[in-house]
This record gives sequence, structure tokens and C-alpha cells, in this order.
Amino acid sequence: MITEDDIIIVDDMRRDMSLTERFYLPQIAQGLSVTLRRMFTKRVTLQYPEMRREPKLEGDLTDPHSQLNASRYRGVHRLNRDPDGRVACVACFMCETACPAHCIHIDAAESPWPDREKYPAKFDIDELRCIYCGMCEEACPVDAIELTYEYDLVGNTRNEMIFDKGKLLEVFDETCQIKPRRNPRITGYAGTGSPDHQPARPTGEQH
Amino acid sequence: MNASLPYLIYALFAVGGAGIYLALPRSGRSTAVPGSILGLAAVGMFVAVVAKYALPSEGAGFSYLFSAMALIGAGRVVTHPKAVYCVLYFVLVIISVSMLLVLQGAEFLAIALIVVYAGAILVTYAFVLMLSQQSASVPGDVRSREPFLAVLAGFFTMACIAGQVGDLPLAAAPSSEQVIRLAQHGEADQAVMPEMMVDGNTAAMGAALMTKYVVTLETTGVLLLVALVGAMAVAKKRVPIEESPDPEKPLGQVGREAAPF
Amino acid sequence: MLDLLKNQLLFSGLLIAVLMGAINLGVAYCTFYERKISAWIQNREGPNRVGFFGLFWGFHFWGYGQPMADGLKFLLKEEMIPDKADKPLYVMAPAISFIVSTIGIAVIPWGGYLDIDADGIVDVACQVANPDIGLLYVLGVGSLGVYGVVLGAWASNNKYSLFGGIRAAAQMLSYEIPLGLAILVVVLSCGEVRLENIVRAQIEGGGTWNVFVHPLAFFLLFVTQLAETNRAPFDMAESEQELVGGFHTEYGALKFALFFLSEYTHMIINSAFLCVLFLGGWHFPWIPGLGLEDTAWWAVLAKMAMLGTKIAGCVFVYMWIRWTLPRFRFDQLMRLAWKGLIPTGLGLVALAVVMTYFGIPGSESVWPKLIWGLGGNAAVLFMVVLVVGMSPAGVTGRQANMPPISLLSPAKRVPRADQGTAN
Amino acid sequence: MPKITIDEQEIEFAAGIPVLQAALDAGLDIPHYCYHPGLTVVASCRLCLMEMKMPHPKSGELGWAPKLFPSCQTPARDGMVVRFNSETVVTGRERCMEYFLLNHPLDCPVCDQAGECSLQDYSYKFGKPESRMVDPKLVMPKKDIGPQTLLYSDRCVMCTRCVRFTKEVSGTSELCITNRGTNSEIDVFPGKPLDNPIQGNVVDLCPVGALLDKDFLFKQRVWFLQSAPSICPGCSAGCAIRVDANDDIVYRLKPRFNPGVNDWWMCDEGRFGWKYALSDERITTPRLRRGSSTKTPKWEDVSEILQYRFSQHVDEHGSGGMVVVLSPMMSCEEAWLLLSFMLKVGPNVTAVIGPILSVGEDQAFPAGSTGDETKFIIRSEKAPNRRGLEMIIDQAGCETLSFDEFVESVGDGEVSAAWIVGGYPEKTWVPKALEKAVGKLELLVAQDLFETKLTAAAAVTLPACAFTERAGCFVNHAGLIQPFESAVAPPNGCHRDGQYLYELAGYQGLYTPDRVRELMAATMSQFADVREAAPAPVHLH
Repeated sequence: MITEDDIIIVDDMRRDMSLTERFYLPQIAQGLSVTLRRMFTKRVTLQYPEMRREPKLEGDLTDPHSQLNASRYRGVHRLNRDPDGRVACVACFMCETACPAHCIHIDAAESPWPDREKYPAKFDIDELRCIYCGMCEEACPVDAIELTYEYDLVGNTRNEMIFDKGKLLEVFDETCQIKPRRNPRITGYAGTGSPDHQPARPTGEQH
Repeated sequence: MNASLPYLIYALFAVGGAGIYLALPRSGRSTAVPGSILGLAAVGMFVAVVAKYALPSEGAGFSYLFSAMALIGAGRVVTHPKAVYCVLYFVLVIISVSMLLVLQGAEFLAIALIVVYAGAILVTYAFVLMLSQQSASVPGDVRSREPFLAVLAGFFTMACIAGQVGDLPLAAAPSSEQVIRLAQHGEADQAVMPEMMVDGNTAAMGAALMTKYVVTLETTGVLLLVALVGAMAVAKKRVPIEESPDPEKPLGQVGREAAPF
Repeated sequence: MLDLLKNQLLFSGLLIAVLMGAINLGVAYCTFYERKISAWIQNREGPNRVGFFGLFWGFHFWGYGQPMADGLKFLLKEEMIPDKADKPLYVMAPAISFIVSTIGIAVIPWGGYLDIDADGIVDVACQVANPDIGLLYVLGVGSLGVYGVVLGAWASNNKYSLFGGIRAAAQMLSYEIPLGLAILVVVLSCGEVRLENIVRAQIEGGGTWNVFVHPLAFFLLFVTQLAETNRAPFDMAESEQELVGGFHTEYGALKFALFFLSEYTHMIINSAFLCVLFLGGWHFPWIPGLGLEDTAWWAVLAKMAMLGTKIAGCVFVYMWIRWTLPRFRFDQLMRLAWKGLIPTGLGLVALAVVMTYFGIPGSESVWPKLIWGLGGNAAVLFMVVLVVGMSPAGVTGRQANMPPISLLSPAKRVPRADQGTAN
Repeated sequence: MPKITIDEQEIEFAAGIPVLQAALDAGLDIPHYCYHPGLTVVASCRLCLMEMKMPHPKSGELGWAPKLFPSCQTPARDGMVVRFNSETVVTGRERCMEYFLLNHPLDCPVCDQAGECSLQDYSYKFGKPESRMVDPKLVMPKKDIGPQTLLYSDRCVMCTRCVRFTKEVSGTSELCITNRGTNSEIDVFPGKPLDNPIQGNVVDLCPVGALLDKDFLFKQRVWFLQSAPSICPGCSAGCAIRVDANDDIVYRLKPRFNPGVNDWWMCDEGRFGWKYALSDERITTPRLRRGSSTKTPKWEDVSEILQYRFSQHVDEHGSGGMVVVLSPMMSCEEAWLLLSFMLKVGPNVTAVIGPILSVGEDQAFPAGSTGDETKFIIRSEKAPNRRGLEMIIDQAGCETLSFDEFVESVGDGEVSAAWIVGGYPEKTWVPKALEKAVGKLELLVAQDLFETKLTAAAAVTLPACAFTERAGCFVNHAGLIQPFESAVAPPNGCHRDGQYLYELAGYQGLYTPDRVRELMAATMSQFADVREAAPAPVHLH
């Protein structure tokens, strides 16, 4: 939080400019030389469909100069599986509660498995409504929902963009090799989405 | 020259005046259509009369065209209910007149007219008018004041002037362009490129201004300078800077007591 | 066939057709290069996807098809007129703007005289028209340029547009004065108002490019032309950040395209004038054999190419400046015109008058011109710097009333010198 | 009023209550599990411990007693000095919380009680963040203890409120404690499930998520729910309830504290008997019939159409044969609005109270108790507002018939026009005789929740609302006028009947019960100042 101590007032709004500054022209020449030099430096543009930004999985992720790094990107959601290939979500509604855009809709039901009480009978995320803030990810007590690095999220219809449980699990199956953002685990709930996790076979009847 | 010609011209002026009077915006039933017809008829007949009696000359067609444009435009300047359109018609008049001047070989005057009137004065008018509202709903805009007297005075003055120039031949002097072209294609058989034989009237005008009329010019300049100084004296009224009584609340923040964060 | 071309009127017609085509194409590619240059300055690539009909197996030609695509898009977009707009003026304004910016082409001397059938007799001037008031014509046309903007702004019935229009009017009125003064300097030092003759005066015996004699006037003209074309940093009439799009906020499709075209045409024409007045027009510097006497078609073409190159350079500087400098605040803009440019211009005119009085322009040698011109310019510059240095700091009345803002305790304020370490 | 000093603060209290209740009444937040004002005191949870000043046994000097006392079991006396904020009390409370959490699973995310769980709240407020327990937690079984109730034993804190409830209030004693010490569990006897008619209250009583309602299980998280105070329409008792809804869908009903009427309880019939309100078969739009063709009019036109039809009818047949059948499911305001409309059209209209279902006898709990021993009564009269209708018809002074007489006279062809209001949960309320005779009516307006023979035959069919969508007041069997609010909006396309009756009666604007009661108070002073019967409950759980 910003306290009063952090505020520095530069008490010099009407500082007298030097003669060259007031004469503008040397300053303008300086500016023009900057832009001219820029014209001959290397481009940073990524030619998107041919080139893609990929997450940087090793090294210092906080390095601000890693320009082609997608590691801090929050893209499409995935619904993790536990080691048995079942959906890891326990339908606690924490993500739905935390979601500021109200884009998550869960129908809870009694789970068919003896070691769990609740599971999501339905789990829909409206990706068009989502603001990709990552609050669901933070709220999840079992690290079941995560935002992947996938950023090219497109669809032809609105319905297509409402991701149901099956689709979200598919996203996990495709991206399960990567653990996004390496958040500190809150619960120590082992088994989902770890980098050494083997891709679980999708077990259709267990969705 | 027909002796009755001036009277015919006066009569045409009267018809035109009646047309303008009718076409002037007024409250109540609009008489713009008969007015316009009357005005156009007057202009048409005038052109016909002039065409009959004037000497044939090169560019006469343009001359008639621009004259008609100037006349109709001038009519619209006073009859159009929207002020911005009036300004635009005024611009049209200026351009037409300067075209007439070009046809007369007075290029400098033509361009000066455009630069000074169309480029500066009327832009200022437009600038002011833009600040007024768009639709012509203000009664002052849609109703003309003392239309009859105004038309009478205007056309009486015009008739007086026309009476003075009525006997002058309406032929144009050859323009400098024509002179050059004549020099190029006429009997001139120089092997080198054409000399700029004619200085054009710009140089002549400059010479006249700087010799014959130099006192007038300088007087005008001094007058303008005085006007400029006077305008500055009027405009530069110093607004006293208020000092805030409370040093904690400087004047720039009166009414904004909220902390910045 | 060739005899027909010897008629100046027909030749002018042909020239008009060619120039209109060339300038419109140039304008299209100006928009393309505007985007490219902005991209390069910002370390980007710029438009690089549109090629020509997938020619050569989808090779993109570095995006050279982009202007065509843009033009096509403008053509195909829906024409809309706002409900409360003043319809005749709304439709007329872009046309006025475009016409006024285009008719300036008429007096530019593109390449001297042309001897079509190589018989040693000069046939036609490579210029649409050469009136003896060429320079004044430029001024007159330029002064009308504001109408398109102002009328479009007013007719849109939009507050942002109106603001843009008002700003444009005030700005163009103010900048016409230094523009005139700068041109006056050229007129005085060349003793001519015909553009062709001005070019000649810069080439013929003892003449040199006016920019070497009057660099300050060149600068003055360039700055005022920036303002007249509404280009950054003088694009107050558009100012996207404050006024959405300024005078063209309500315009779309082809009408917007016309405004756009007129801005770039204006830019090209203005550059052409700048080159003619100060950069020797079509003159090849220090290359013998392409002077006034060379009237063969290839020489004329080379001259036209030279002028084109110079124009392209000027246009590049226009763009370069746009992507470098931030926009002026309106009071700064006015202060620059009335307190900076006009006094400088007056000083330069005085200098030119003095030079004319001593007969410098007519001298057969380059040196007196250069010495007088550069010395005088330096003196004027010195005076201006002196005046600027002595004048109080530039603040508006509102700013003068504003003390440094701080609601916190005065002890928190730090002098500027400490700012670096404090941060 | 006697006074007691709690935490150096003097508090007045009603005589005969324990110190804990006095503190709670004064708004202090004293943690407790086992104490409930409606049940006997066992002082088993030890959370409400306090320090108390006592005379020294030797010197007789007044000083803090060396040990802690359960405040729920200590009767408050005038001049008593106690404290809850001393270090000893706070430490003791923390230790207790640690014990409660020894075996409690950390499954708040999947527990339905989360959000209204006092263990959760107290852990945040009074507990320690970490457990020092090193052994694995005991895992207790989940049990299906009744048709409506589940027991998750591992969440239980052994407060025994549920056991005491079945023993003392319902008198059925299904629940008991088995095993001892740390292994003790709540359980039912084999073959004797928890199935008494008021067993749902044990779920409300449970301070943690051990006892769960099968009906509400996993349906919603409680923090999504929005509550509206309401009155149960199940019988003429008029229990105060709370309607919990989210996004205009009702999820559950809970009792509100309503002293003298239902105290803290409600019956299962009321608790689970509202599902008809969610039915898809409900009528949601008005319908006009002319011959065999039907048409859906716009809502704006409805009142004009009705006025036209009735006035035309009066012109043709006079108002002698006109009857309005007011349903006891209507609120007083709605009934009054409808009756005043009918009186305006035909001054000779006859008012009839709709059929009132009566099931058996009044059921008292504990069974067979009388007088003060009775803790709760389920009334046999299954309609919430008979008394209210009687008051309104009396005041209007119009002719009245019993419903059976009305059916008879319809059969005899004496009735020419009728407005019949239904709104009963069952579709079968229309007597066969009326179904047969309905063709003899010239003009029939039927207002009901579901399609019946009446609505099929009616010239104008209007949708009625369920009680969760209505607002107004009911008058219970004892003549107590109790207001209630609407919790949800009516189904899509449907208007609140209060609203269209308001417009029909000639008023403009939004129907609010307060405004109508003001109008009614001009002739019926008892409606002048209708307030919420129960104060906001101090005892939160």
C-alpha cells in the first residue's frame, strides 16, 4: 500500500529552463536523432502465425528482458486431473465465488468415488466473459483450475466459447506437461499438474 | 450606344432589387421562390443586354459566367437564412470577382483579394459563426431588418455606379498570359527560350505603389500600426492574480479538498 | 502527334493527368510509408502482409499492396451522413479540402523547358501554368485550405469536430503570417514571383540555393507548412487523444479518405514548394549538363526525378517529425507563432531588404550572398535567442496562478536535484 | 430490572435466564455450541466459560473465583460481576477450540455448512491457526440416519443439541450417543430412522456441518443465498420462516425465531413442501377465451379487459348472481384489492372463502403434551389466511356463503358470474361437483397456479403466484397479523397477482403491501400498524 512516505513531491514545477531548452531546437534535434537511431535497430515484432511466444520454463522468469517469454501470460483455463485421471475439482465453488466476472458455473453432485464427497457434475467457464485475472486459480484449494499459457483462444460462436468440463479437461490433456506459473502450493495437495506428472489417459466415463 | 440603354439597365436593377426584396428571409410566408425567379430573370436579361452591346473579346464567356456567379452569389449572401452559408456565398463572390480580375489582367489584385478576404477575413467570420448554433432558428437570423430600405439604398448606390461606368467599353485588356503566348507562337522566331518580356502588372503595381502612392501607402501602414498598438492596449488588460488567503489551500485547488491518494 | 504536344495547353492537360495520377499514387504510398516509418521508429515491422493478388506464389512484396487494400476498403465502406449534420456542407467539405490541396500543383515548375522534337527550339514549359503571380497563387490557394476543415467540422454537428475546426481556423490564420514572411524573403532575394524564375535565380549566374543564403527562412517555411498541413506536432485540429479525430470525427468511408488524401496531397505539394523556393527546385547540384539549357526529354525526366527525390526527402522529414515530437498545447502553439516565428520572420525580411538595398541578390558571385545571408541569419538567430533568453519563462496565465501542488507537509518536498537518489 | 456486570459493563437482563443468555441479549459475542435457549442446558462444550466474582470462603471478601464457570449453566443474579475477556478465559477458550479441531476434518471447501458454520467462525475469531496434534485424525463414518438427513460424524463436535431436540421437543428420541470419549458418535437406533415430522430442525440446530439436509445437499454455497423474511403457508400456525434464494430460485426454507408462534422451529411439511413453486407446469401468462379460441393478451390490457367483461355482465344480468371466491392462500392485501374491485363492479357481489383442507388433528410436540409442555404444534387447517379473509369479508359487509353452498348454487344455476381464486399447492382442489357445474356460469375468471378444469373453462385465466413470490400479510389461527416479503420474482412472463389486482382495483404505480395496508386501515384499524412479529433473532444458530 502506498503510504505518505512513498510520495515524493517534486517541488519544482516552474524550474527555469535553460536557454537551449527554451529555444526548443536543440532538444528537437536530440529527439529526432533518437528516433532516427531507432529506425535502424532490431525489430521486436513477432510474426505471429509463423512465430509464437512460448513460455520460458527455465531460468529467471522475472527477467524483464526476456522479450519472447509467455511465462507470465494467463491464457485459457484447464481443469486438472488427479493421478487417477479423474477431475481434480471438488466442486467447492471457491472459484465461482472469487470470480469477479461471474463466468464460472458449477453444478455440484455427490461424487461417484468413495474417497471424495463432491465433484462437479457440470463445470462451465464462459471464456468470453472471463477477464483472465487468475483469481479462480488462486482461490482453488486443490489446484484443480489453472490458467495455461495458451493465448490463441478463438471460436466461431459464443456457445463454442463456453468451455464445459470435457473441454477444460482436454485442455489439461494437451498442456499437462507444463505447470503454469509454479504458484506456491497452498494445500500441498499432491498429484495434479506437477511438471513431472505423466499425462493421464483420458478416462471418458469419469468426467 | 443606345440612348435608352441606361434606363433599361436601371429598370433591370429595379427588377433585381424587387427580387432580392422578395427573396430576403422573413417571418411568415416565404416569398423566396418568386423572388429568386425575379432575380434570376434580371440577371439573365442583364447578361443578354450586355452581350448584345459589349465588344467581342477573348474570354467573354468566362466573363459572363463569373459575373453571373458573382451576382447570384451576392444575392444569396443577403438572402440565405443560415449565416455560414452566407459566408460561403461571400467566398464564392470573392472568387468570382477575382476571376473577373484575372480576366482583366489584374492577377495581383485578384490574388490579394483572395488572400485577404477569403483567406483571412472570411475565415475569421466563419470562426465566429461556428460558435453560434447550427440551425437557423434564432429569429434575428431568419428575419431581415428593414429589408425595403436596405434594398433601396443598395440598388440606388449600384445604379449610380453603373451609370458612371455604363458608357465605358466592356472590353478586357489582353492578359499577360496572352502576351506570353502570343510571343511564343506568333511571329517570334527566337531560337532561345522566350524572354519574360512582360513584367506583368505585379511589378507595375509595385512600382506605382512605391513611387506615386508611397505617401498613401506609408500613411496606411502607420494607421495600421497605430490600430495594432491600440488593439493590444485594449486587449492586454491585466487580470489581477488572486492570492489565496490560506497558504495550505492554494487557489488552484479551491474546491478540491480531497487528498491526492 | 508530337506536334499536338507542342501546344502548351494540350501539354498542360497531359501534365495534369500525369501529375494527378502520380500524386495520388504518391499519396497512397505516403500513407504506407507513414505507417512503415512509425513502425520502424517504434521497432516494429509495420504493414507487411498485403501483396498483389498473391502474385509470385504468395510473396508479400513487403506489404506493398497495403495502400490498394486500404483504398479498396475506403471505397467499399458504407457512406454515412449523421442525422443532424448540415448535409450539403458535410458532403462538400472533403471535396473542398481535396480540391484546394490539389490545385497548388498548377504552378510548380517540374522540370524546366522541354524540347520535344530535339530541334533546338524550346516547345513547352514543363509546368501546368506559369502565371506571373505564381508565388501569390500559392499563398492564395493555401489560405483557402482552412475552409474544408472548418466547414467539415461545423457541418458534422459534433462538439469534438467543432473544437477541431475552431483550433484549425485559429492555427491556420496565425501561421499564415510567418509563412508569408518566409516567402517574402525568397521574393526579395530572388526579385521574382514566378516560380520558374525563382528556380532560375537559384541556378543562374552567381545564384545558389536559397537554403544556403537564408537557412532560417527555410526553417520558418518548413515549420509553418507543418502547421498549415495540420501535421504533428501541430495537429491540434485532429488531436486523437482529446477530440477523438477532431474535424473528421464524424467522417467515414470515402469522405474520410478524401480528407486523408488532401492531407497527404497538401504535404507533397508543400514539399514541392519548399524545394522550389529553397532547394533549387529540379536543380542537380554540382552536376554540369543538366542545367537550364538541357531541354531534351531525358534531361527533363531526370530533372523531374530530382525534384521528386527532394520532395520525398521532405515528406520523410515530415513523417519523421510526426513520430518524434509530441503535440503542442494550444497556447504553446500560439506563442510559438506570435512570439517566435513572426518576429524571426520580420527580422529576416528586414535582412532581405537590406541585402536588396545593397544589391547583393544581383551580384554575379555566390560569396557575397552567402556571407551576407549566413551572417545576417546568424545575427537574427542571435537576436531571437537573446529575446527568448530575456523573456520570462513561458507559462500560461492559469499556470502562473498555480503554486506547486502539495497537500502534504512542506518538509516532504524535495528539490529536483535530489529526485534521482530519492527514487 | 436486575443488573449484571459483564466485562465492566452494566447490563440489564430479564430475570431467570443464564448469564450467557444475558450476555447474548446484550449483543456480546460469546462463543457457545451446546447452549440453545430452546433446549435444556448441559454445559458440555465449555466454550462459554467465564470468570465470576465470589465471596472468599474465609474472609468473605468479594474476589475473582479461582476457576472458570460455564456461563450457560449459571443463572444470572442481580449484582453479579463476571468477565469473559480475562486472559484465563481467553486461553481456556483457545484450548477448547484446539480440542474441537483435533479430529475435525479440514474440508470446509466441500462442507455445506461452510459460511454459516460456527466452528469456522470461532476458529477465525477465537481459535489458534495451528494444530499441535501429531497423530492422524480419527475418521468417523458417514451415516444415512433418516429419509431427509445425513450425518457426517467426523465433523461432529458432540454438542448434543440434536439429541436433546429429539428428546425434549419432538419427544421421539431417535438420536443418541454411542461409544465413549473420543470415539463417541451421534447415532440412531437400528431400524429406527430419524423420521419425525419436525426432524428437519436438527439440521438447523447443528452448529457444524455434521447433520445435513439431503434436500439442500451440494445445491448451493450458503454465501450465494439471499434471504427474505416470510411466513409459512403450510398451515394456519403461521410459522415465521426465511426464504433463501439465489438468482430467483428458491433453495431452502429456514425457521425464524418467532416467540409464541413457532419459537425456533418449523415442521418438515413446511420445510420441504414448497417445491410446487418451482414447477414447470405453472400458468405464467393471462389467457382469454372466446368460444373455443384462446388468446394471450398483453399484461397492460388485462385490467381493462376484466373491467369490460364484468361491467358488460352486470349490464346484462345484474350483479345479483356474481360471486368472488377468495382463496385462503391469498394475502390479506390481495384479497382486499380483489374484493374491492368486485364490489365496485357489482355492489351485490357474494364473497366466498375457498376450500380449506383439514388433515387430521392438530399435532403437538412432544406428542400428547398440553399447555406449557407443548413446544410446537402443527395445525390441521392447511391454509394460512382463513382468519384474514373472514375479517375482510366481515368488514366489507357483503353476502357470504360457505364454499359447499357456493358449489351447490352453481349447480343450481343461481350463480351467473364468478371469479375463483385457487393458488393451492395441489391441482386437485377443485371439487368434482364444481367441475361438473362450471359450464353453467356465464362468466368465469379463474386465477390459479396450475391448469385445472376451472382454468380450462374460464373466460379469463390469470396466473397466481406462489407464496415466495407474493408479499403481504397472513392472519394466523390465533388472529396474529404477520407480514411477509417476496423472496423471488415470479416466473418469466408472470406478474405478481398483488400488482395486477392493485391496478385492477384502480390504483396506479407499484404494489407494495404497506401502501395497501394503509388503505385498508381506513376501515380496518388492525391493519394500521402491522409489524414483523418476531424481533431479529439474537441467538444466531
